[in-house]
Amino acid sequence: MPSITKPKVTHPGLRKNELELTVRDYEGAMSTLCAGCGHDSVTAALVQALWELSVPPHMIAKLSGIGCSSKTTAYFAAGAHGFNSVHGRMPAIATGANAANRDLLYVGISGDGDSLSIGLGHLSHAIRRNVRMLYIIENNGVYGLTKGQFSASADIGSRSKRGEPNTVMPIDPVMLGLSIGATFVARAFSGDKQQLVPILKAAARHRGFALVDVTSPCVTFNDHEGSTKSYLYTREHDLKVTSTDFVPPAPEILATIPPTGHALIPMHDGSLVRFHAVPPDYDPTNRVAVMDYLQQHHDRGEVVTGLLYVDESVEDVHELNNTSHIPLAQLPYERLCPGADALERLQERFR
Amino acid sequence: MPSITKPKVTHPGLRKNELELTVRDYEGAMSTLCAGCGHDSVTAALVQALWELSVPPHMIAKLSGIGCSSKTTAYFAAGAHGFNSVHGRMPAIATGANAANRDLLYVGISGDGDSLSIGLGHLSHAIRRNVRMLYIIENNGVYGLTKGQFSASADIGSRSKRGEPNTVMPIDPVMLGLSIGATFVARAFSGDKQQLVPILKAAARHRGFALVDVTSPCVTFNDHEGSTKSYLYTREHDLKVTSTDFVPPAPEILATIPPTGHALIPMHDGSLVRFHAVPPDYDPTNRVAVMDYLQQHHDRGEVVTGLLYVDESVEDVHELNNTSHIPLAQLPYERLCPGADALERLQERFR
Amino acid sequence: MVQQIATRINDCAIKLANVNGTGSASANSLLMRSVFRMGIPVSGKNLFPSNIQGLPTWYEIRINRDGHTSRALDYDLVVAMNAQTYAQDIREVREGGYVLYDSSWPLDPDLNRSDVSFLGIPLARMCNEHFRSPRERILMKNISYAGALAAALNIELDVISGVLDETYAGKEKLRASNALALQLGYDYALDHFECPLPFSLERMDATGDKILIDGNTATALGCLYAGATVAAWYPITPATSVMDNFTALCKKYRRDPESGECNYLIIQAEDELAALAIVVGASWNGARAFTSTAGPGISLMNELLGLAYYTEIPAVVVDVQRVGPSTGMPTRTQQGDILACAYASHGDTKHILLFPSNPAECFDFAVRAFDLAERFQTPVIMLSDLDIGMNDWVVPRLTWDEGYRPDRGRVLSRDDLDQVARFFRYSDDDENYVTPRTLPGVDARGAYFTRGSGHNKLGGYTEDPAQYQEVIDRLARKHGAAAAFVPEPIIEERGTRIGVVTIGSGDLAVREAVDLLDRSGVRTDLMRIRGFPFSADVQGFLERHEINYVVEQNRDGQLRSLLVLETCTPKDKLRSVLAYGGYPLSAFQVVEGIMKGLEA
Amino acid sequence: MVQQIATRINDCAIKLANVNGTGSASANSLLMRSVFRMGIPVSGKNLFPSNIQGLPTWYEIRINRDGHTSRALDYDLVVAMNAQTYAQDIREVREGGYVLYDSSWPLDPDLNRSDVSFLGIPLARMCNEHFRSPRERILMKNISYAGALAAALNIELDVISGVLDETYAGKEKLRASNALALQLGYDYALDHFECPLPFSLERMDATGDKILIDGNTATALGCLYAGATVAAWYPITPATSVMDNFTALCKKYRRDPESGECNYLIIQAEDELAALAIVVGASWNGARAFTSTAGPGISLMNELLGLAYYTEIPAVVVDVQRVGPSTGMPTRTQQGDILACAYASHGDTKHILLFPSNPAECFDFAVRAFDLAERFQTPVIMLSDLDIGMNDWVVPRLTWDEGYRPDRGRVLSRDDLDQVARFFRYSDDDENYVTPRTLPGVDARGAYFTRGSGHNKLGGYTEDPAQYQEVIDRLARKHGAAAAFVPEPIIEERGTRIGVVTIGSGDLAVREAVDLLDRSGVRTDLMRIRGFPFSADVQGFLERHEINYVVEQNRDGQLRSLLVLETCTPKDKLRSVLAYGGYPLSAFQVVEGIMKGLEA
Ligand SMILES: Cc1ncc(C[n+]2csc(CCOP(=O)(O)OP(=O)(O)O)c2C)c(N)n1
Ligand SMILES: Cc1ncc(C[n+]2csc(CCOP(=O)(O)OP(=O)(O)O)c2C)c(N)n1
Ligand code: SF4
Ligand code: SF4
Ligand SMILES: [Mg+2]
Ligand SMILES: [Mg+2]
Repeated sequence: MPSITKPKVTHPGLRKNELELTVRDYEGAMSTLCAGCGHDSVTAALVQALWELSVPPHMIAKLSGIGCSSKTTAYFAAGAHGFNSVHGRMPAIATGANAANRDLLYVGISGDGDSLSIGLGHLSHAIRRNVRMLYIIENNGVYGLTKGQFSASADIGSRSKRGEPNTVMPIDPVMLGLSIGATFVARAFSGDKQQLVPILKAAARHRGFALVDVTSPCVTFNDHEGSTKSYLYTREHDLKVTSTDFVPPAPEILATIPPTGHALIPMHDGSLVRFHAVPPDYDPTNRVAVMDYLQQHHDRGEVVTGLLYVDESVEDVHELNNTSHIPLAQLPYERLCPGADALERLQERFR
Repeated sequence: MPSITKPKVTHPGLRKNELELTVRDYEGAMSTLCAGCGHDSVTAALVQALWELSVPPHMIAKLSGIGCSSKTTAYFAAGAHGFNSVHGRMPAIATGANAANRDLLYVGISGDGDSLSIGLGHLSHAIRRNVRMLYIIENNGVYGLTKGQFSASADIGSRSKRGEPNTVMPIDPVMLGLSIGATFVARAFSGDKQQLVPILKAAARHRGFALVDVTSPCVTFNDHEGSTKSYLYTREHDLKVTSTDFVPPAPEILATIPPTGHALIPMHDGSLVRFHAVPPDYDPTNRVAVMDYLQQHHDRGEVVTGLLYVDESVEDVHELNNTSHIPLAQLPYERLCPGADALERLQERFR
Repeated sequence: MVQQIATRINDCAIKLANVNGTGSASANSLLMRSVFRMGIPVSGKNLFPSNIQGLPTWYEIRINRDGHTSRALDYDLVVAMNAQTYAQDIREVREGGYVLYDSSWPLDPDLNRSDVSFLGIPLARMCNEHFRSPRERILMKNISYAGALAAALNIELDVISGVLDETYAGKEKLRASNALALQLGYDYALDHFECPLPFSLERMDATGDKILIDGNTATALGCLYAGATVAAWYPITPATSVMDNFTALCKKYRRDPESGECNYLIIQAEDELAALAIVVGASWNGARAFTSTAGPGISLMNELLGLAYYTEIPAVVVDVQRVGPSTGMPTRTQQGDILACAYASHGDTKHILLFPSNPAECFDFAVRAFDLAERFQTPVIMLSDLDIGMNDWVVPRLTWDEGYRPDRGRVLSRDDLDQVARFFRYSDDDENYVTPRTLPGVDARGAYFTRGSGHNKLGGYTEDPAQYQEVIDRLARKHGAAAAFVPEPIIEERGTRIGVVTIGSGDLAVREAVDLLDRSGVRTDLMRIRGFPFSADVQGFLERHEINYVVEQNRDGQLRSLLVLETCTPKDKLRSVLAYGGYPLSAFQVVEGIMKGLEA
Repeated sequence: MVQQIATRINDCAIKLANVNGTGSASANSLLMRSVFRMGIPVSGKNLFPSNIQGLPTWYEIRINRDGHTSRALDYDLVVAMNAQTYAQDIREVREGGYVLYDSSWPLDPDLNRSDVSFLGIPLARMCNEHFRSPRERILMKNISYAGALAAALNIELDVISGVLDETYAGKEKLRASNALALQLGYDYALDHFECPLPFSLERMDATGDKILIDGNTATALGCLYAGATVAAWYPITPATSVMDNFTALCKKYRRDPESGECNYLIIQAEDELAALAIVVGASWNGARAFTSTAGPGISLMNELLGLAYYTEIPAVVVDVQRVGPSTGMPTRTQQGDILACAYASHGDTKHILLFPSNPAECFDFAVRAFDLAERFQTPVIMLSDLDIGMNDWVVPRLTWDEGYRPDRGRVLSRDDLDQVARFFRYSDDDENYVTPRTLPGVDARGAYFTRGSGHNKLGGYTEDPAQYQEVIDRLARKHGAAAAFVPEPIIEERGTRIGVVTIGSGDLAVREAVDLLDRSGVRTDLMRIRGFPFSADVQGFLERHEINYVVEQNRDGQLRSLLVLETCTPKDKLRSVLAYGGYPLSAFQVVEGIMKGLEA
């Protein structure tokens, strides 16, 4: 059954994070995905990133829709509440969860089917609202769980396992996000943990909605020639723009991951993200230039990865609405009820 | 009631089109919208454009969702079938209608609420599929019919009639369309019939999905200072990029609308669209440059209007699928049924 | 010849025919409020089009000293302000009644009726003389006819001017214009008509401490007092004003006085699917959250209702019903979503429903909806309707028990978790078959995985028949257990053999019908159902009566269907009396329906 | 000690336990097909997880000379190929039965059972010896156990090799490997076990001209033959293969031989709302169009079903039911969407439903669905389920009447319009209360305006109660009229006092149960309902029986509910027998349920 409990063997030698937790403490149930599925690599990177960030597991909320990708919420952070909801609606459910408690780290995991077809409207509106969350699209160009139909991100000309070519124009979540005002947009490849981990860390600390599009090949239905979401294709065409190292305020970790590069982007919480800009003049803060750059490379058939765009100046949904700093779900009833007198008084206008 | 029959008085002096029809023949029921509603101006332009194009009214199919804007399908082309469907689903219903009969001219009319919130997914996917249709968003930044809530296209800082400011980032259908591969994107202002009519004509003849975003002020709920969708604001900030004249293949009309300008874009049906490029080097065929241009001007707070992007090289949904040239709905049953023998034979594989 | 009608005090029905978007609403509610302030039972029904400007709209006022204020079907007086509908409006005046019209222009002689009196008043001319701006000229016509009616009906001038003065307190210029307009109409009527008309008003003391409020405002108040902090919605008539009011109330009562921070978050969602998804997400995370919608929204929420049902997440949904199917008549009332709500979503599902009958119950039931949703960890749908939601009703003043504390149901705190060997989400059910839940952010020991896919009582994924059944069987029992917790039916019984059963906004009309039937010698007992699942009391009443007439406002007898399925009552004891044209129910429709049934 | 079971011919049940994604499916269906070719009634049930690779999956084969091939609950032989589930699988063998396992590794002694025989066969070792590639080594283990079973059960080697040869015709290398693997297993079994086992097979002639087909393939064939040209869908288990098959069939049979053009268009929609919207758009425009989905899709289609109902647009929806609520168990079967489909959408709505019980009926009913949808201008939902849709069934060969012509219902051509003074969309209803429609693109005189908002019989917008009611009252009558057109119930009556009523995939199990009950002296009559609204025959059967047991696969007795509401039968004559764990229904569950009912 998809959530087999993993035997927890703690090696005494494992490194600990600020909370005295080992990377094992960020793992979840055993994966039931196909051996070699890209999604499992994303899970591994996520486990690493969350550990490095020293987030208390119970302060994480994991949400997903339906799909192979959406199952992965079960495979990390066993100490966190998880919600494997319904197909395509996770961005809205996460919006509600976030509304109730602004203090948690929301990790949303979705697939290209879940996010770009049935859930496109919800994803877009969560982006607009700048709901603070780390939103990962495990993008494989297919519907894995329903056995290999093209998703909306399948490239024109890529062939399905049955040999049929895709003829419909793809939706690129990165371009989509940029065009509707996303404040954090990144793309990575599941097979490249070195790039992915720092991106996930930066995304987790972003002030608003952090969209991370991870090319995550489906070995069963889409890892063959002709598919631009296959390992082969992605490894060849991967063009790195910026490699991101997350530099958290705590000195211990600063020491272990030495900062290099040029652009220093302050995160909302005061921490800094460093960019190894490739090319050197790449500026992830200029939306117009970013879109232009991406389009140019896209036209050459290149998949640009890295932290592509970030704007920490935009307020998140709570800041925009000046919501209570105490999470709404934790406000005592006494502060919510106007009381009998107020009710008596306000009824004057109903006379 | 919203469809009061308009008394049809034909002035003998009215000009006729190729079909010997007057502009009156393209009118519909009397509008029940508020006096001065921008949507009525769009209707007027549409009546003019359809008349100029000499489309037989019964070869038009009018589809809409729900909203004040969506009501306008009743106000033109009385001789055409109309379908005022449900909120947000019109792009998909039109996709189905188009699938059944590729020979009609599909005119879809929607609002910013209908298209950019509840219907965002369907609009995006109709664009991707390049369903051949003229799709008009009568964009007023509000939900008119439900009395003035902000829509997803309301600009940040614009104020509602009750004085509340909008705090959420807008979705610009033009940028959205471009980012997901739209093949025809235009923007106009309902009050400027001179620009709108030729754009509508070009859109009607486009090979695929023609997205026309018309800023169409709601006089009742959004035509006041602070709203960028008001007459006032739009008239001031309107920056025309290209004025489009449609030059149909028939010589009669060629004579009445003299061609001027530089860029000649061939439409799918062989007709030509001329652009009065403003600035002179504006190239509506280069997607990257177009997005760049729009972003630049957007950042300056300018609303760029005109035929902004067009690509006639992309096949429409039927061409992509090599569908029968005889509309599917008109294929005789004899050509559809494989017959008793075939059934007998094919069951061999079920033994 | 006009036949004189007998003199009546505090008993008449008036219809006002206007064009929408011309500002008549304030004049009409001014009239109604004045009657209310005179202590006389009154109702006002707004019959408006799904349109913003320029189409016919009507307002009906029923005044009845006995409190019978359901919709009247014939009118003592029609105020005909819309030339487009003159013919129809004049037709609807009862014999011997009156038509008040704008005599600035001559009335088409074809419209003349010899059996009614025409009261012409040159409203446009008068207002053009006294007011300058086009806007005022239009608006003041309305206030003038209100003035004329005040004279004709004997509404105390003090009272009606008092309401006007309050309305325009602080806006002196406006106040003055309105006062002038009122006086113009009043004086003209006194001068030209035989005032008061045979049906007129007299101060009485029937409204006592009552208030005049619409259901959507009351619902919003209920949500405020219940402690709802997250609300999500998508605009839709007739539910929109629930959220408009909730927003206004939150701005006033939920801003932290010190920090200025908002102790609420209201999200206008991208559609109804998202609205309910947001509610589900927020409730999962521990907030009291709700959405309000109408029929089309309920249809769109089906999948998420099933998710909340199966994952046992509280969710409060207010359905302000309008006429279906499909877009239907968005500005007309119906009770057509009963079945759709009771069994919403594919698979085996049953939901808790609440049926308020007036704004006072909207307030109460909104609070109870949250308590039930959290106690039973499941969606609760409150079925209001356009008549309740958007019309002003006279109801008892709302009161609040300071001792009220939200019933958050079984939520384990960190301390509770200390007591538990190991927490499993769907184990350890209580006497109502409810299992404890935990909230994210509290403790890793409470962490569990919520899934809409097959799960066992430990919360683990399962595809095993027995494990799956164990959980959904408990859900069925849990739903049944809620019968003891939903609002009990209102039963008025005298031991007759005929039961009259109704629901929601049918209440007033049915009560009046019972009275009318009594007078014609047909004695009946009354039950108004207020919640689903049905309690034993519902069953009992149905059993005790040979025949039960189920009065409801839909075509298919949906409440009857639910009673047939969910009580043990034999089907033939349940007969339908239906009215579903979209206007608020009238006692005459009920009487007619029951009489027909009895004769058959 | 293992007790020898009595010798039985053509009567046994076998369960094969595998790991999904290891290619066992082809070996299992090879076995089943071979039995079928030997002329013996057989069924195969695939019990698979909602997962792509690595989890337990089972295949059950029931062989029964009397045609009783509903699911067995205990097994004569278990093929235990999945170490993960050994314990459970071995537990499920009946006393005296057999376990065939891979003896390449020793079996855990804890798993031993003294009352069954263990047949060890070193599958992995054998295959490692004979095959090189890792892929082949995995795949050929399956074929080898098939070979061993052939020997153990006495499946004719010719037959099973014949099936293999056909499967790999033209792929010589593959064919050779498979043949070798088969032989390895076959020989090993002959050499090491007492073949045949006490339950074995013998050629007979019970499958005659029959075919082996799954319901989704048959449904796709029906849609092809019905002349559907537009299809829209969103992938969902267990409905996906309807469209996979329809696509493959269209490619083969719907390409114009000259132009190469496609006489169809299949659109993978962005979601289920869009899928039905596309169908509605295409049907409005004159094409035969359909969609296929499962429960969650039905929930999402609610709003559009209401639109199609109210605007009277044909729409064919195939619901291949799976276990709900919510995501439920996507790879398990249930009949849980009956109520959700019958009354789908807010407001007063009723839909036409068809209930096929096997693939042959899927084919027939798919065609009838289009005829009904167009004749009655309304949605028609065909309720199949996972058991029918995704398992192979032995059914009579499909035949086609060349005389068939689609019933397009009342569609006015240009010529028809010549005959009509003026066309109004919702006027002039025929004896079934159906009004004529026109298609876009034909003639301006036929132009009308379709709206989901209130409309009168002329097609005009209305908010008038009487005009609105006139149309929806006709819709209610129209739905009622369809009762005479849906497939009539199958009734097998002998004048007993007990009726057994079922639906859809329950058929085989219920028939077997009736037989079993007979044998224990309980005589019953059988009715299988095939359509909604219910015809007079349904009502008649229920009336003629003192008690009717309604056997269905859901928790809440949804068919019973529909019968309670939509026939005149008293409720207490209708009793539920329910099974809803997600596995195909077994006769034993039915017998147990009825016996319990009779004893109570
Ligand atoms: C409403 C609804 N429709 C369809 C499905 C079936 N379904 C399950 S997963 C899935 C697509 C998953 O694709 P993607 O999100 O790309 O995830 P992947 O499996 O590729 O990781 C679909 C269509 C569903 N669960 N719910
Ligand atoms: C499912 C559903 N939800 C909500 C509504 C209510 N509704 C009607 S029109 C509308 C918004 C219209 O806005 P827009 O499309 O911008 O049109 P406008 O009136 O501004 O022209 C809404 C929310 C509906 N009809 N259906
Ligand atoms: S099917 Fe594809 S996406 Fe799904 S688990 Fe297997 S490899 Fe991963
Ligand atoms: S409310 Fe606004 S959008 Fe609607 S008709 Fe009036 S002006 Fe037009
Ligand atoms: Mg995918
Ligand atoms: Mg709008």
